[in-house]
Amino acid sequence: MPQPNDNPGNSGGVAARSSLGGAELREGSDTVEGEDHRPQPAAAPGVTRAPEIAAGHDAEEPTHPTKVDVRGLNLWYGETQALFDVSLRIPEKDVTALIGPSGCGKSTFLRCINRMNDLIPSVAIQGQLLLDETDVYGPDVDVVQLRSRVGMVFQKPNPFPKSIYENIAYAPRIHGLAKKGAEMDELVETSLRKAGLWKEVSDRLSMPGTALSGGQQQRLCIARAIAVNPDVILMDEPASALDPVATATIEELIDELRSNYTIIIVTHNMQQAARVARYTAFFHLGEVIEYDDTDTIFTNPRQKRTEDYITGRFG
Amino acid sequence: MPQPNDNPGNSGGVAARSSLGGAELREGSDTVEGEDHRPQPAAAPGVTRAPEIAAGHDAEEPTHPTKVDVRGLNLWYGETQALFDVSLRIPEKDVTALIGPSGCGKSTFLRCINRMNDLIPSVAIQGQLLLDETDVYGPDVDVVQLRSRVGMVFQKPNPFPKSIYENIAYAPRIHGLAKKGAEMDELVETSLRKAGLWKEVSDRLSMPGTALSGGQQQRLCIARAIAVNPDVILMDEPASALDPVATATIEELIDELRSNYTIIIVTHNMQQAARVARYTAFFHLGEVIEYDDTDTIFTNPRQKRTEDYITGRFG
Amino acid sequence: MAAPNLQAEKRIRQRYRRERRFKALCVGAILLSVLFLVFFFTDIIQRGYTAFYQAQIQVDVTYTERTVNLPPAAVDSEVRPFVSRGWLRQLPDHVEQDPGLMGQTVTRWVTADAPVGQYLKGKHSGLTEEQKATVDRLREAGRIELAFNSHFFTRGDSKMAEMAGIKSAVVGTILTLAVTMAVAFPIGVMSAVYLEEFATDNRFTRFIEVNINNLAAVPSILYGLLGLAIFINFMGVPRSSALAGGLTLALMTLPIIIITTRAALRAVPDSIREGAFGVGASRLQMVSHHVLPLSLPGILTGSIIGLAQAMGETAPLLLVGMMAFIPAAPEGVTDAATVLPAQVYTWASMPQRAFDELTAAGILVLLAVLLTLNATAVLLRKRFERRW
Amino acid sequence: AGTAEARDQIRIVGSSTVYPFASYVVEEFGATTQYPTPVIESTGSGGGLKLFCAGDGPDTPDITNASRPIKVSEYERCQDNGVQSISQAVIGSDGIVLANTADAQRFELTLEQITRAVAAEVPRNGKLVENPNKYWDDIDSSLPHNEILIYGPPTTSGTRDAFEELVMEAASEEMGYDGPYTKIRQDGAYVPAGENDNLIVQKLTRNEEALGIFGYSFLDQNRDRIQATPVNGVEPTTEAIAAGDYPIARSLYFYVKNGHAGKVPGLYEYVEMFLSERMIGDMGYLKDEGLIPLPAGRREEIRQAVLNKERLTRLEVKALNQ
Amino acid sequence: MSTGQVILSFLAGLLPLALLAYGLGRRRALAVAGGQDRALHSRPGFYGWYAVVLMAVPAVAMALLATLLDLLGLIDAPATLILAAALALAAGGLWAAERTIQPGLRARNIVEGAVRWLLITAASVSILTTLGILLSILFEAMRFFQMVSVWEFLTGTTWSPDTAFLGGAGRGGEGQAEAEFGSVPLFAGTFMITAIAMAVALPIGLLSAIFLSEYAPPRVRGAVKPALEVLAGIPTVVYGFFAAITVAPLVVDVATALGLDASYQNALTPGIVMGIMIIPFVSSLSDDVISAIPMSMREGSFALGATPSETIKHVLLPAALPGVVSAFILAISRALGETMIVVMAAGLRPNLTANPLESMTTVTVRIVDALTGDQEFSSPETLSAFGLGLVLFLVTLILNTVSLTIVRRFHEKYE
Ligand SMILES: Nc1ncnc2c1ncn2[C@@H]1O[C@H](COP(=O)(O)OP(=O)(O)OP(=O)(O)O)[C@@H](O)[C@H]1O
Ligand SMILES: Nc1ncnc2c1ncn2[C@@H]1O[C@H](COP(=O)(O)OP(=O)(O)OP(=O)(O)O)[C@@H](O)[C@H]1O
Ligand SMILES: [Mg+2]
Ligand SMILES: [Mg+2]
Ligand SMILES: O=P([O-])([O-])[O-]
Repeated sequence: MPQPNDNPGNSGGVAARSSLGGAELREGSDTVEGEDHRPQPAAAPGVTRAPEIAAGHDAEEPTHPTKVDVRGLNLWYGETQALFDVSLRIPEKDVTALIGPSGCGKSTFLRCINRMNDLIPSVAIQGQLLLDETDVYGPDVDVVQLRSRVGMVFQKPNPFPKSIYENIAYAPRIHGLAKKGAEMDELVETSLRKAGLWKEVSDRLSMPGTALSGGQQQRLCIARAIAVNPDVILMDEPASALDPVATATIEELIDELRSNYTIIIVTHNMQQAARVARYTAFFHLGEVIEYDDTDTIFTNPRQKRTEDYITGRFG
Repeated sequence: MPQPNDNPGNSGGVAARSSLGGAELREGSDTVEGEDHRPQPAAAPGVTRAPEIAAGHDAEEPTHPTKVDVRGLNLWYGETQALFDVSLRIPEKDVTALIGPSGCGKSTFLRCINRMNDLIPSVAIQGQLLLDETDVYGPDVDVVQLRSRVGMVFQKPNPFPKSIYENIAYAPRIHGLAKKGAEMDELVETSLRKAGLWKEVSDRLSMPGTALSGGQQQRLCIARAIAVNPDVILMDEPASALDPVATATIEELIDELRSNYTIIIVTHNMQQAARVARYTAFFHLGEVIEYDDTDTIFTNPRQKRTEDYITGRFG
Repeated sequence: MAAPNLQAEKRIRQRYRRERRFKALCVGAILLSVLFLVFFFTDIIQRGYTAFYQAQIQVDVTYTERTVNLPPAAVDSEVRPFVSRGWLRQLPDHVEQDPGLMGQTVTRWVTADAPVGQYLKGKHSGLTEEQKATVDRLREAGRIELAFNSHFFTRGDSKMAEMAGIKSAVVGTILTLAVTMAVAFPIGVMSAVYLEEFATDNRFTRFIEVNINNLAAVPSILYGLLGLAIFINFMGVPRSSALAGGLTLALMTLPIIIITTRAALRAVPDSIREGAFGVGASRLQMVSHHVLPLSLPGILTGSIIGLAQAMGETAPLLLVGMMAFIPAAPEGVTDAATVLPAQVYTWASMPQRAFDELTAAGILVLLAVLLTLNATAVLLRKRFERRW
Repeated sequence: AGTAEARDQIRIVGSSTVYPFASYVVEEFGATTQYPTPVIESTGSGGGLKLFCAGDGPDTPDITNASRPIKVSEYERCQDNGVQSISQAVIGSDGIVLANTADAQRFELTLEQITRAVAAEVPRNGKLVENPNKYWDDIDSSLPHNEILIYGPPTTSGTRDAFEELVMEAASEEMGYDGPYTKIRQDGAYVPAGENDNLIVQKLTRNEEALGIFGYSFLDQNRDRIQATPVNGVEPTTEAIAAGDYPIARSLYFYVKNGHAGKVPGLYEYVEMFLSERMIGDMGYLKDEGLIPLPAGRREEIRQAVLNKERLTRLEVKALNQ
Repeated sequence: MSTGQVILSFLAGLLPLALLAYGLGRRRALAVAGGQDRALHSRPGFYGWYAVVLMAVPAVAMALLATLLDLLGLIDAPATLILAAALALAAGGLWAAERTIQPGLRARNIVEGAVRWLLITAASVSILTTLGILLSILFEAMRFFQMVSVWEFLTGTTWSPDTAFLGGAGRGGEGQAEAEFGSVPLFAGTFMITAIAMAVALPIGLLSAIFLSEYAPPRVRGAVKPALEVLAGIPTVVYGFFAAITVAPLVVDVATALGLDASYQNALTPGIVMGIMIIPFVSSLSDDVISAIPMSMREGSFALGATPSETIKHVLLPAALPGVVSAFILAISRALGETMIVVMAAGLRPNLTANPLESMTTVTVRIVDALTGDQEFSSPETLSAFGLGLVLFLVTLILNTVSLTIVRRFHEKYE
């Protein structure tokens, strides 16, 4: 079982990313106050309608600078609009949960951040989505590089049908992050350790990744995402296909990763959101209804719809 | 919103079932006491291990005689066992919910009742499952007749790609329950009325059933099941693919149907179970952990695992 | 359970009767096909198996200056009519290869004339009564016998049934199919990859799709016209060559390969693609590192089936001149060549009766190859079948 | 373009009738000389002449076989495309036989009777009427009461052309048609049966009433199953055909490009072998294959002419087609 | 130099150049990045490929263009000249690549773009093929339609080319009847044989598919499916041989026993044999369609107490109908175009009749016959092959379009 503080961190020989997001910013970042984790008000360009939630509400303890800054994002699948004017500021190095009833656009929003929606031809997007102040949809952005900075873990574990080793080594290799041999071995080990999987698989790295149990597969996918040392990890209901025990492991793992990565997690399970996330955004019919500290959302929501959802009145 | 007492009941002109299960037994059926809706203790044949919950606990108000009586049911998919020694007594003409985390065997159990598992070749079953005191797996039982007495509604609405009318008329026709023409028209109308769909579709019965909205489709499937006038209706997460409004409609409908049918519903959504079911069984890893009045299960569970699940500690 | 009334009972019995009848009908349909297969194979085997044996005759061969110039003189006049002319014709070559033979008389088993074999196999031979008596006598004396027909596998076409074999047709088939695959496989796979993995759903893509479906339905004979006009007349590819035939068949096989490859690509779940994209693979990397390797068994299966179909194709080859008389196996793709089905077709129209069984034997070989290809495809499919 | 290279292999195309004989020679040539086996392809006389006359380059055939003489139009195409000098070789003749199954009664027919059986129209009372004959005894009461059913070559076949010319045209002169008449009935009494004569033989053995029309070699190989019909009282035997007594026989030809001599190794060696006594002589191998030899003198004449590369002239072509 | 040699030398020159380009490009990229490959936009290998692309694309394009122009007779350049020019261009491209490699150069994007174009080119081959088929038929067909009016060709009920031949032979006389090219009997024969084939293939194929997808246990399915596929793999020549020698007499015997008069070249024989050949085509396509119907449809029906056959007849088949119909139409176009079976087993007699026991001929037989026959090539009879081919092509085109439309229109109805 992973030990919450048994965190190998960045100690491995991973080729450190050169220029992106300062890892040292964690401490002493109390500069931005109060507004940090709140949705962006109407001022943002391209936004025509301010969410009701824009009115201030003081969170208890602002911590990190903004990592992902979304301003007035609209998204259409062909003719039907799936996201309406979404504005959010997601802080660095912490866990933010997206909750909401089925079909409310959580996954859609998540996939905007690493531009996975580019793969769906009918998608049209309007608005701004800044990652470290650079617009992800800007003309100069190279999607491939973007995705190596923003890892993703999917609802159904999807390890490649290759060996465990190859699953991890694949991405570092195509990005040229480690040389074949010892360097790569080390990177694989570090990533598996971070994902809390090393102990279970260290003696059978050449076994196909698909032969692992569901929970192990999901952790393998997390290790795979970690291996390229991303800044942000997106997780789309990472535990919904898992049994309770595996779910608990994943939740523990998320807890360990929170100090090094900006994690955005979609979940159907409100208890899970309450357990793992520091901030929670409630989506409904493509809109962000409320975005606040998780505690506030669950104990003292300001919106009626949030409360109805939380208390199981619908969904 | 569901109105508990707004119950149109059996007013339509449905071809009445001739000899099956006494509809009059509802009143004056207090003969069997206390034990009715409780899991069956170890005495049943073929049962080797009594569930922990066998120890008595007095329900407040026993109402109906047992409709489905399950005794020590074990089920295997090939080598892996999916149900362990399940024993339950499900009362007539009321709603019983099955809850539990994903993969715990709810659907598997449900599909035992109308022998839908027969369709999966690897399934092996042991134990007894009595419907009106006849063993469903007995040598003389005709599956086709059994299934016309036990209707089923699935997670994803699955109307046939035919007209609305044909969707309803299909089963009565193959069972010879109504003659072509006026008699069938009437049966179709009654079934649609009972499913609360008549008003919405009465003017377009020849439209394909697949062209309806998700919630309407699900009600169409319920109407389809009702049309053969079954005793029992099994519902496997009937609202999980629906939006909140459609879900509410389905819940209202279930509430209306409860006085005429024995309804067994699987749901992931505990609030839903709380809203619609009189009795609730909690499944975990293929076992029935606890089975009791819904109120008791949700407010005062006797088992630690039940409580953990209810309070969102896992799942 | 409560007893259902009589009418319901009757009804249910009737329903079950219908059920049995319908199922029997389905089983019957399958049995019919299988029965036909059995009938077909029995028939062809019965017609063809005798071709794997041929008559041999033991003669004294005299190697002299005179017999080298006039080979029939090398054997005794009594047996002369029974010795294959095709064999006698090789006499000078024997001497050339082994000059020591000159002046010697050697007793050896040689290939007999086809009618002798026909007679020994109990078929119409055209031999006179007198000749039949001689053959009978020689057979009693152990000087004529039926032996394995190695010529059938080691020699090319011949006008003399006893010397005719399938070797040049087999080599021609291999060369032709090699060209076909070399052209159709890469182009087909690339087209499929484009349509499945790269193309967006626009008018151009749809046009290509319609086109491909169409090509799969175009009568093969029209491909022959195409091959004749484009490859031979326009591009100057030599007539009758494996190149011309292979290119023609390649265009014909292309839609099959594209369609099956697309199916194989589609069978790879999107979760793999998302996984690859998710770790920052480019589209090309996603396809070449993940999707293609995973779909390879499916692609190969489809290609083998396409290959098998191409192999059985005759009509278009008729038009590009591959219905030719090829005694010597071609050595390159531009040499004149024929293919197995064409060989079968030409043998079927030969006047000599001995070619009847050769035709059937040729068919047997063709079927054996096809079965092998099919079996390979099935095994491949089984072995790599993946349930996602 | 002109990218085709010089060949070391002779290329032969042409008639399907000549193909069995020519391929026999080709095989012998390949087996007993130092030259590679020529490539021979059965394209039909017309197709062969088309390829042959397409040009003089090395990518065109050196020889084309034909079961009929070259036509003026074809000759002109040759000239236009630079194939100036071609020689014509007659290799022998082919009997066209009528036969029925050996199990049935044997027919004996005259050219006129055959014509009455196959013509689309027959003269009656000075007018042409649609052929009413259904049974042979409708034509002549001495013939059996058998349904008229004749399997014969299709319109695309040179054999059919020869049949029409040698039987119908020959007979129609005196029968009361206005001129030469060659139209064959299409009501099912005459069944065009494709190029595969084996299949015709097969069909004859199954259908006692049917007659078949095909090349002499197929008769030779199937004497156990079918019997020939004497025409005008003459049996189709090698001797009778060679002597010109049997009326339905035609000459077989090949044409060679004189310009290719010396460019394609072995070309004239092949021609010489084909025209040698060993092949087309009275005791030649091709006789066994069903070719009817020409008279010895004529053979010698042709041999001389072809080996001396005597050019075929337009006048000669015209005369041939009269 | 021969074509082959030119191609060989071209490849021989290009391959080592490509190797060289890859090596140089890679090295150059590492050099400009100062050995720090993380400083590069793309992985070093992509710069290698970038150089290959820049080197090969212009050279190959030029060579192809020049060859095409040469073949069309628009220019007359010796092959060696084209070769030399192409290789020079390749060297130029290589030089340009060397010059442009910078750390910021998006080599991966460029290479991927090039690959994309390569794939598009490959996909376009199918369009070229269609174009090629059309072109190779069209010109000769037009010559034919100059001699025979399209209307007469399409509506005439007599196909009697006899005298066309005589015209070519110079023996066409005044008294001769006109040659007639009415294709109706040919198409009637084609459709008759196709109809018989489909009458055999559809029920057997469909019922087999139902058995395989709904009744057969996996083991039986695993054995029977490939066995059925063997039927589709048997060469058509072999079927033709079998039809002519074995089936035809059988049909005649049966017909005679029934007191019917059958020709040995009856349309029934090739129809039946062709039908057998097409069974697996119908069955495997139908099997796919039926198997694609979601399990939920079956469950829905079974849960209502339907028997398997009721489920199949009332739920599955109606749902599968569009797919089955389109499979059927595709099978029809196969039967229409089938050649060798009819060449060997059907007659050559153009015969407009509804009696399948009579002999009749088909379009494809006429095409083969005309093109391999002894006619003079420019005679209308030979050219009629192209007219027939054109019509046949159009018919399959229409059938296929119909089938695609059906599939598109009714696709995913139960989704
Ligand atoms: N590829 C697509 N094309 C068209 N519409 C889509 C597509 N993907 C999602 N949608 C629609 O967009 C809306 C939002 O979907 P999304 O998947 O983001 O919801 P979600 O909140 O993730 O739901 P769930 O909890 O069920 O995963 C839904 O109405 C959905 O039907
Ligand atoms: N057809 C099958 N073959 C083999 N195993 C099966 C099959 N169907 C279900 N199972 C297994 O049986 C167990 C119980 O499955 P079941 O579908 O009954 O769970 P459930 O409680 O309905 O879950 P969910 O809430 O996800 O629907 C699971 O472990 C599942 O993987
Ligand atoms: Mg989602
Ligand atoms: Mg379930
Ligand atoms: O091929 P033909 O001999 O009939 O011209």
